Amino acid sequence: MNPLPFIVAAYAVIVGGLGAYVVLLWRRLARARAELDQAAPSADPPRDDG
Amino acid sequence: MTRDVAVALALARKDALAELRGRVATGTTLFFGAIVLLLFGFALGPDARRLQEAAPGLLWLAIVFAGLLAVGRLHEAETEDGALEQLALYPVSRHALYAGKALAGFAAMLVLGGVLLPIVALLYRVDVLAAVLPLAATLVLGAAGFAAVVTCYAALTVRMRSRELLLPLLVLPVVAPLLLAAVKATVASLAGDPLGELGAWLALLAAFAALMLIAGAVTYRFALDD
Amino acid sequence: MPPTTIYVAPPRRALEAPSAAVARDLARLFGRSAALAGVSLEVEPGRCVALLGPNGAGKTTLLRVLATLLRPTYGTAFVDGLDVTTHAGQVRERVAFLSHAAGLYADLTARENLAFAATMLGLDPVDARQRVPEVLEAVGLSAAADRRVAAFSAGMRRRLALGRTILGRPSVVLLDEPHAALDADGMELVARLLAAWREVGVTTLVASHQADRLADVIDGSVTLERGLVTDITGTGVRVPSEPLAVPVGERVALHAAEARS
Amino acid sequence: MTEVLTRVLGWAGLLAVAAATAYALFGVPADLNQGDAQRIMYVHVPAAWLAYLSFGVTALGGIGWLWKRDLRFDWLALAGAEIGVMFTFFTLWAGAMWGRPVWGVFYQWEDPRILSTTILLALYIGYLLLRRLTDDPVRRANRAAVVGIVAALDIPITHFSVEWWRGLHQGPTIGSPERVLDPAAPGQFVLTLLAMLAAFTIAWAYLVVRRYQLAAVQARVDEAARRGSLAAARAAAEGGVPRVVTE
Repeated sequence: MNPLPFIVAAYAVIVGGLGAYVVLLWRRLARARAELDQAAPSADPPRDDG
Repeated sequence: MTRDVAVALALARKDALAELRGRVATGTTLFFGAIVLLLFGFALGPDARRLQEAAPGLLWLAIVFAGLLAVGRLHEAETEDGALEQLALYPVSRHALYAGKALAGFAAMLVLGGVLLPIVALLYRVDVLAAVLPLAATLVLGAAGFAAVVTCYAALTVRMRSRELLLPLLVLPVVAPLLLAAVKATVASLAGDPLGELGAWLALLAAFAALMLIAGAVTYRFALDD
Repeated sequence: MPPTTIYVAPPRRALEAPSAAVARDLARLFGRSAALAGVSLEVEPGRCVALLGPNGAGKTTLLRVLATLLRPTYGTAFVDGLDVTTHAGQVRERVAFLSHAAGLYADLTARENLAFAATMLGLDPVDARQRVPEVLEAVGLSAAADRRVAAFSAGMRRRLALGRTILGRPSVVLLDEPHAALDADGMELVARLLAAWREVGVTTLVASHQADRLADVIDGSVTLERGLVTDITGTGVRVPSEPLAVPVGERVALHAAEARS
Repeated sequence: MTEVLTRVLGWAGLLAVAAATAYALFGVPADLNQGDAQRIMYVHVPAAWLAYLSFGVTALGGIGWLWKRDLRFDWLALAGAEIGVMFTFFTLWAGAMWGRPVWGVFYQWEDPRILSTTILLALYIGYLLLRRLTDDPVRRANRAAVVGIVAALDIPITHFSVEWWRGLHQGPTIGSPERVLDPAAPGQFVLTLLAMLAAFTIAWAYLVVRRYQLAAVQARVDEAARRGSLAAARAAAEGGVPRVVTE
């Protein structure tokens, strides 16, 4: 049996999967950091305008 | 130490008493196990030889499925009237609580195995009488390991809404080696141990039980107290 | 006619710290909602203090934190000077907690339930055999001692659960709505228990939304609203004397000043 | 500083994986027995190694949390489990891709490793599921640590049981994955495998760092939200007059 398709499938999924996971991590990290920037001010004391 | 033993025994005795009086869990899980065995028979077809060959595997699958319900139930019963909370409040070591609960679970597993084994013998025409001793050893070691894992995980999931689903999901992969070893030991027992491998499987079951009992005793307090 | 006095064993250990219970900026969140939003109070040993306030004020949460059942999200809580999160085991040796749920086993009889609790509380088996009937008598359940709890009414369960709190020898008793489901006799029982505990120097903290029921027996009271202390009256309870990491607000300080004067 | 180091690690991982992969695919000659299919081993073995390494991190993170009560250990445990599940899947995938041309089947029940790896995958998917079911950080860390430790203890037992299950008295399967690490194998094969192992391990380290950072930022977001709702609850309880919450 010609192993070529299987070699391609193995490498494509693993290398591609790693790449996809890295991109996913970056995006989740960016979103979480944006959320933090947004949330941090609200944790500060609310202004008392009297 | 003696106090820990007294606490563990009191807890196990309380569970046994409640079970004997209530008969909810025992009766239901035994019936469930029997039904599972019957349905396996249907699924595999009427071929007597095939059923005989599959009997050890089916027996242990039934024990594992029914055992999950039976041992999980011991923790669930504690939540019915907030008893788990009182249990957590007693000034007793968490090791003792774990030992008590695991002991009760072990007893429940023994009853389960003791009833399902004759059912398998009858339904699948397996001669269990010739191999009573090795089968009993397999059952005892398997029950101990199983109770050790499920007791710990039941404390972990008992307060969660999706516990009925989560408990099997977490436990089944963990007990995979136990299932494997118990089935192999049962096969070897029934065949009169022609390859002389029974001892190795029993040793594996014992190692599993010992390791999981230690792990359970150490981590139970983190599973119990949030 | 029930007896007018009730025997309660003195605490196994006398309190060593100057306060029986202390909460400092105690906050507990469930998800995003704050059941306690920063409670600070200090209960003197041997006092009977009421915890008042409407439903959802945080009374139960406060008691559960003190009983080591709930971890505080922020702040600290101490019983007899012991931190409830780091010294939970030692706190449990000193505390008895009556929860909303009775925590009883329905398939066991009243006597078996108490006998089990006695073992778990560390009573000597010989003592337990003597003490269990005494307690059943005290809470008025002698006649029902050998009936299964499954057949009990809510009031009877409550009595049995109350009995469990005098079975051990706690130094601090936390009661969450002890009057719930009780009849007139039962209420009388609670009152006599509270008096007996004070007699032997046990500190009691009673959560209730019926202040009038407790008026005769309590030394002081704390009112919680929406997770904050809004009022402190009488003696035996005050805002902690040491400076706080998070000030609770002048309003509480003001009430505390009133309470002291 | 940390960010610079992390980026360096990321670039190093990328370059190393690219170079080693190119060599494994086009540089090294084909195996005499197994032909080109052998090239799959160069990703299969590193994936398996990193899966085990990840779950080791998860177990150590769990122990660290229970011991030191420092949530950073829990973040590390989470990073290990998530990345470990991915590499376990890669291991199975590469194994299946190798098995089809060499053994003729995708899933070889007689091979102990495939079975124990499948069980491993199930163990840690359960771990990740459990983590999703609570958002209280301490409770989640406690529960996860228990499961992470029990799962790690289960790995060697599973390994032995499955190994024996295949046949207590049977020799190793012909054409098993050890072939590339066989001392008799040509040095070039061994070197290629070692290069792939090193390259993937660098990439793995980068992933762990980033996943840990994500957990750290998310924990801070949660903490900010908790502080926010606490401040809001106080403001509401104080009759609408906002109170200053100081640290």
